Amino acid sequence: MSVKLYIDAITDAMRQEMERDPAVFILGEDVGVRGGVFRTTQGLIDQFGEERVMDTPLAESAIVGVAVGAAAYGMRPIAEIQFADFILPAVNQIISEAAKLRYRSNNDWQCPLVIRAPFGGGVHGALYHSQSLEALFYHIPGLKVVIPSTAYDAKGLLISAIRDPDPVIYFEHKGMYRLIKDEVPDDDYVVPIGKAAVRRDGTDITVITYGLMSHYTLTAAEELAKEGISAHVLDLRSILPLDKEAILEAVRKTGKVLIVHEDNKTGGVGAEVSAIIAEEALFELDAPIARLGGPEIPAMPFSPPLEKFYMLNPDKIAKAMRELAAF
Amino acid sequence: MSVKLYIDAITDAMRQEMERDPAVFILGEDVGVRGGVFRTTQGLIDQFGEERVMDTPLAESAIVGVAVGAAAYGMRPIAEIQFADFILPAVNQIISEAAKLRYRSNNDWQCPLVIRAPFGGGVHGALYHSQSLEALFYHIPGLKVVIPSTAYDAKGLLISAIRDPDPVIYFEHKGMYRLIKDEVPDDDYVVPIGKAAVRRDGTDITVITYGLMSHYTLTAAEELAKEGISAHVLDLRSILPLDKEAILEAVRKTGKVLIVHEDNKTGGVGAEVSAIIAEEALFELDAPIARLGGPEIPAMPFSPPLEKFYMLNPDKIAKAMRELAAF
Amino acid sequence: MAFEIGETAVKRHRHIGLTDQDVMNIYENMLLARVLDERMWLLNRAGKLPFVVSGQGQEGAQAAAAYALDKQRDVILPYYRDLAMVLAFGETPLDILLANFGRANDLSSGGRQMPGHFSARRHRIFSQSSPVTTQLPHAAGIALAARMRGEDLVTYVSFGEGSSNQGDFHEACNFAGVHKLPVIFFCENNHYAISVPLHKQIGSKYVADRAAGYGFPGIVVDGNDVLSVYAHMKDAVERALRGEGPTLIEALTYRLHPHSSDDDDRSYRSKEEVEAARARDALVTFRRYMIDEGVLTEQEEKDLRNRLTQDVDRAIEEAERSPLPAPESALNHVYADGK
Amino acid sequence: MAFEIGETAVKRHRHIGLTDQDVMNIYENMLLARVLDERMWLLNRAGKLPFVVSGQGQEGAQAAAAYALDKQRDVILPYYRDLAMVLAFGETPLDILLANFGRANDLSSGGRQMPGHFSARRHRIFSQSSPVTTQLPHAAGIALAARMRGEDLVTYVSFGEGSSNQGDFHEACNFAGVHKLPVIFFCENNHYAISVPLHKQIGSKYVADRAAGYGFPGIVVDGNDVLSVYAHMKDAVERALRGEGPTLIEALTYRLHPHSSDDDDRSYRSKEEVEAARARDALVTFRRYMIDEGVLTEQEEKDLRNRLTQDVDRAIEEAERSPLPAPESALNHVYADGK
Ligand SMILES: Cc1ncc(C[n+]2csc(CCOP(=O)(O)OP(=O)(O)O)c2C)c(N)n1
Ligand SMILES: Cc1ncc(C[n+]2csc(CCOP(=O)(O)OP(=O)(O)O)c2C)c(N)n1
Ligand SMILES: [Mg+2]
Ligand SMILES: [Mg+2]
Repeated sequence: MSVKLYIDAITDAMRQEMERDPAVFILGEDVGVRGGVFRTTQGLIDQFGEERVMDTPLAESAIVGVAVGAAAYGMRPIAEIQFADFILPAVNQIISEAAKLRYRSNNDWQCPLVIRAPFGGGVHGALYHSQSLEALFYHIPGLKVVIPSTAYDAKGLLISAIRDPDPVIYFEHKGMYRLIKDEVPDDDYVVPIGKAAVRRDGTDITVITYGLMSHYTLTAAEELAKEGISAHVLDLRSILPLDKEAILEAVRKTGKVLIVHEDNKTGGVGAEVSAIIAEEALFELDAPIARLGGPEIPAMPFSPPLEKFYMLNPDKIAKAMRELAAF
Repeated sequence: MSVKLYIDAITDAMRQEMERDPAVFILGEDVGVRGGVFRTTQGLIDQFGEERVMDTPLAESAIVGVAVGAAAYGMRPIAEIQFADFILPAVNQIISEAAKLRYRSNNDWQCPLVIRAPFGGGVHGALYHSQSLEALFYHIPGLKVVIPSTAYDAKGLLISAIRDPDPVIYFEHKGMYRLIKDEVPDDDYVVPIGKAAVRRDGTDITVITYGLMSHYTLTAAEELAKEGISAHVLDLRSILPLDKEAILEAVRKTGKVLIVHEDNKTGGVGAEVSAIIAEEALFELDAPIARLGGPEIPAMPFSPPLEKFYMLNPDKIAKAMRELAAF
Repeated sequence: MAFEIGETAVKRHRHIGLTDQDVMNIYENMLLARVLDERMWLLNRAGKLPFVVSGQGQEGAQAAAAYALDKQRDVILPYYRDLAMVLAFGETPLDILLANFGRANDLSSGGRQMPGHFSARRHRIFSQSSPVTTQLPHAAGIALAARMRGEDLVTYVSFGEGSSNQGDFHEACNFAGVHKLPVIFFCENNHYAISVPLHKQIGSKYVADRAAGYGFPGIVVDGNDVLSVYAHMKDAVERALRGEGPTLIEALTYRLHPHSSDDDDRSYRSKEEVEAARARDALVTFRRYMIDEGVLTEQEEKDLRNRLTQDVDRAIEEAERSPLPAPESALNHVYADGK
Repeated sequence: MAFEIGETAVKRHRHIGLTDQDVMNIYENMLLARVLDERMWLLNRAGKLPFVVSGQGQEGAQAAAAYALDKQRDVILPYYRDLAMVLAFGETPLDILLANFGRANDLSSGGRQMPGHFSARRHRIFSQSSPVTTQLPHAAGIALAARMRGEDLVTYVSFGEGSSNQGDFHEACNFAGVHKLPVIFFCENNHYAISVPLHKQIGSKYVADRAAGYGFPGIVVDGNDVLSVYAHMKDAVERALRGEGPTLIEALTYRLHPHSSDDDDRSYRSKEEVEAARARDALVTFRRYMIDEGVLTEQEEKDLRNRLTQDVDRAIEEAERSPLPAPESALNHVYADGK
């Protein structure tokens, strides 16, 4: 056990899995000598060579498409998309190919592929280096989608993803790389895909969230505790599949639910979480199901006042929590 | 006024708009002498020539990307995607470019573009010629998404889409082309984007739906009427923006809501509709918000028993309606 | 190529290392594909099959290409017209028909995919989707995986000339070119993408002109010239196995039927054009070559055709008798755990 | 090209139809871009600008290309390094700085986009996004629209060599090739895509080798040879206006700075390599040419540099004083009706 940065937990998971299994390899833009533009693959090329830490041409559809072929033929590729925003040219390979390969071949072929993509805002990345893209994929059967919010989960979920026999999209929040650190086992361990985590026990209101917003919500919850409001906080961790039982249990705890994500609200993950609750736990509710997300604008602008306007923060979340508690 | 097929209403809208405005043109695969693989552009090349009814190379990203450039430079392109399933290679051009052009240029450039895409199943099209793709786009601010279910709406919404100053995705259900016919004015008229339509007045339960499922729901509603259950049916018509007022009004009518779509349930349009209701009309509800959609499998299989298993039909919808009414 | 049909004194196929038996094998492969394909159209017109997509006119190129590959060593990523190719790799007419009839024991997909979406892991045939050209990066990926695993093989990936205009063509060719992967990109240029004629599809004269942009050879070959296709394929295979990287082979062919059973080709091409192509069809010209060269007699050819027809007819009966999948089986195999 | 720097007896620029004033204009454009770019790095290092992406080393190619275009007639779709290009098309240092400082009256985006995402409808500069290569189909689309509207123009679209590996490059080039659209595809090959060197990026030797696959000329030119770039651009423009279609010009350049202010280039290239490139830099070599040819004196050059520096410094002050956008303005212009 040692305290590690979120980013180092990610690198650790890749290194250990590559040591364990020669089938695991990384491909992407600048993952080699550059160690990734965020330094997530730092040092790996020295240890594993340029074949297993492969710099590719600037072509996301090929990165994913080549990985699909390699995965089907016995390898365990980790395809890095430099910024989640640039996953869009690869959407056809992800949705038509990776997600459907096992199904369409009636279990004859498989696609054990991990796609890692740094997402999220608040880093002056503007419209195309800040987006949350999970809502495009959580609708697609055949995929799994995870979003770790702690260093512990970052490592454990990445190891799970690499060992998973099916394609997993692993969204890592770039704002958390060097902001978040916590206790991480040195050895290997897994955090199961599809299990949410209770981050805080509480009795008055329930907040369901994930990613960087988990931390902001916990900060807000501490603030509210001082005001006598006790918040229960659930971190989804997996977006597809959603942990339905954990969601319903968290609802039952307090009867008042707020769903928080950085992504814009319409059609976001919060829509499905809300719909699950309205379908299966309606009579547990003491208040309308509230959602808090980014505004309905195409993406997060560059200029600081605009970016700040877009991004949620503990204050905005606390405000929504107070309103819910007062309902 | 005359009774027209859904498909002919689509062709009419294009022809009349092309006659009215020389900036309107069509580009896509096989839209020329072939008149489209479904015959939606039949005859148009004879009337307008091969420049305005342009057969393109087999390259969806170029079809949309070229249309974005042309739209920005004063034209009004209608880009045809041969099957909605094949819109995926163009997702980057749609989401990064078309949807964001006006916003990112602070209103300096614009993108009056229509993307027409035949979608939907029940036509033995199997995994890749049957999908419903609207959930990938209804989350994206900057786009509009419409899905007409009558010949009247098909024409009126397409005219609205063509005249709209922003990008509109127009999903037309290929199973409805020659199945649905109704009264269509010969002259031009518009059906406004963003307005739902009440298809049936009722007092016991509300069904919110769109596309081919509107018809199946109406059939089911007639069946239920015989059993003494009165169903209120709302056809969304626009998926983005959703007609929130119409949704809430329909909920208030009966207090019991079922949302029905052909697409799979998780993260589908029904999730957002449900979440809107749970957020804004929770205390109007007398029953959990029910959703009925396709199963959580990657797409609709070919073999008739499998396809039938996937597709909703009036019986399956009637069953869900009965359950809700009995709640 | 140095050879043209009819020019030889010595049997031309011997020059390129093929025995009489070899060319017989190639011809049988072509003929089986043709007979099966014809039968499927009849079944479609009789209302028994909802959909047929045809390889007729392209069998010569396919069978020749297949003969240059090693069925135990190589992996193929065929496209929907590659009936002769997948038959060569071990699929039987019954396998094809079970897929066409959407039966439970369809090898490729358990009745899930449309006809023509070949797949069979046991035969080293990779699974195909419908959006065109996505298989090209997969071919590079399989070649890369094989190299990393220390296996010597060639991946063969085919596609129409229309499909060569998708971005994935470019990205896959370049990836394979950079890494000198053992991939053979085999373009079956039948001059139409559904209704769109070649000159509205590609800016250059040949698809093969694109290979130079990825640093590997691009070859144009008459797809009806079976021996020429074979010879070029053989070179490409050897080149790939020597570690010298990919080759793009463009076989000039013609599609004798409409795009699919849903298409009507009269709006975009003339009867005369199709008739002219029928005369160049490898089923006609290669047959003539074999008879002229004394490899095959008219009678032997007739007997062969009868035998293959009977085989196919038996397979049709069996496929029709075969059970449909259980409805709930639609839920299986979304993920490895069955869920 | 028939000319090489230094080889001429008669002034080389006169041979290609440029007056002394013309080359002065080009040089001033290059120099202004350089001065402004240098200032922005200083502001970044001083903590005043969060992000800079640099065109240093590529100004010669850009200014030469710009000089062959007509600012009232043509439309440009530049990429993020094209500072000299957009200055030539009418953007001022203040415009650039307002964008870099994210100010409300930033011409390109009202402070919404990252620096380097040029756009200005009044200057015929199309708006750019960050995912690379998406602008190439737009260039074809604008050229098509102009043709349909009866306007004669050329669209100029630039991109790095790394970006030429995206599918959109292929699809756009082919579309433009099929329709013989007046598009100039201008590849600024600076030999790196961030850290990835050329040989890991492209399978061929040159990006220009790809043009043949789309049926139009592909030309490789020394991007530091300003006059040569100009001459090839001029040919391409004339060809486009004659209706003969696109040209792909690949200018061989070098990026003198790290990829952006977030990058550190020491992990992937040597100091020596960068120093060698500095010696070939057009700012050095073209300056020497002009002085050698007597078009410019050392003193005039110094005065020019001072004047441009003062202009830029004044623009910096003004930009810094300029207001930030109002927070709620983030909600504007999602759709035409403001909503
Ligand atoms: C991405 C995509 N767009 C459109 C289609 C519809 N479609 C199926 S086959 C075809 C034409 C293919 O032409 P070509 O590649 O030349 O192959 P051919 O059918 O002529 O053998 C088209 C447009 C598709 N399958 N995938
Ligand atoms: C689709 C996409 N993928 C990745 C990136 C991240 N990225 C920005 S610039 C760049 C390298 C571009 O190299 P090149 O095209 O050669 O242009 P240069 O920066 O060298 O001028 C990369 C990988 C991006 N912007 N878009
Ligand atoms: Mg073809
Ligand atoms: Mg570069």
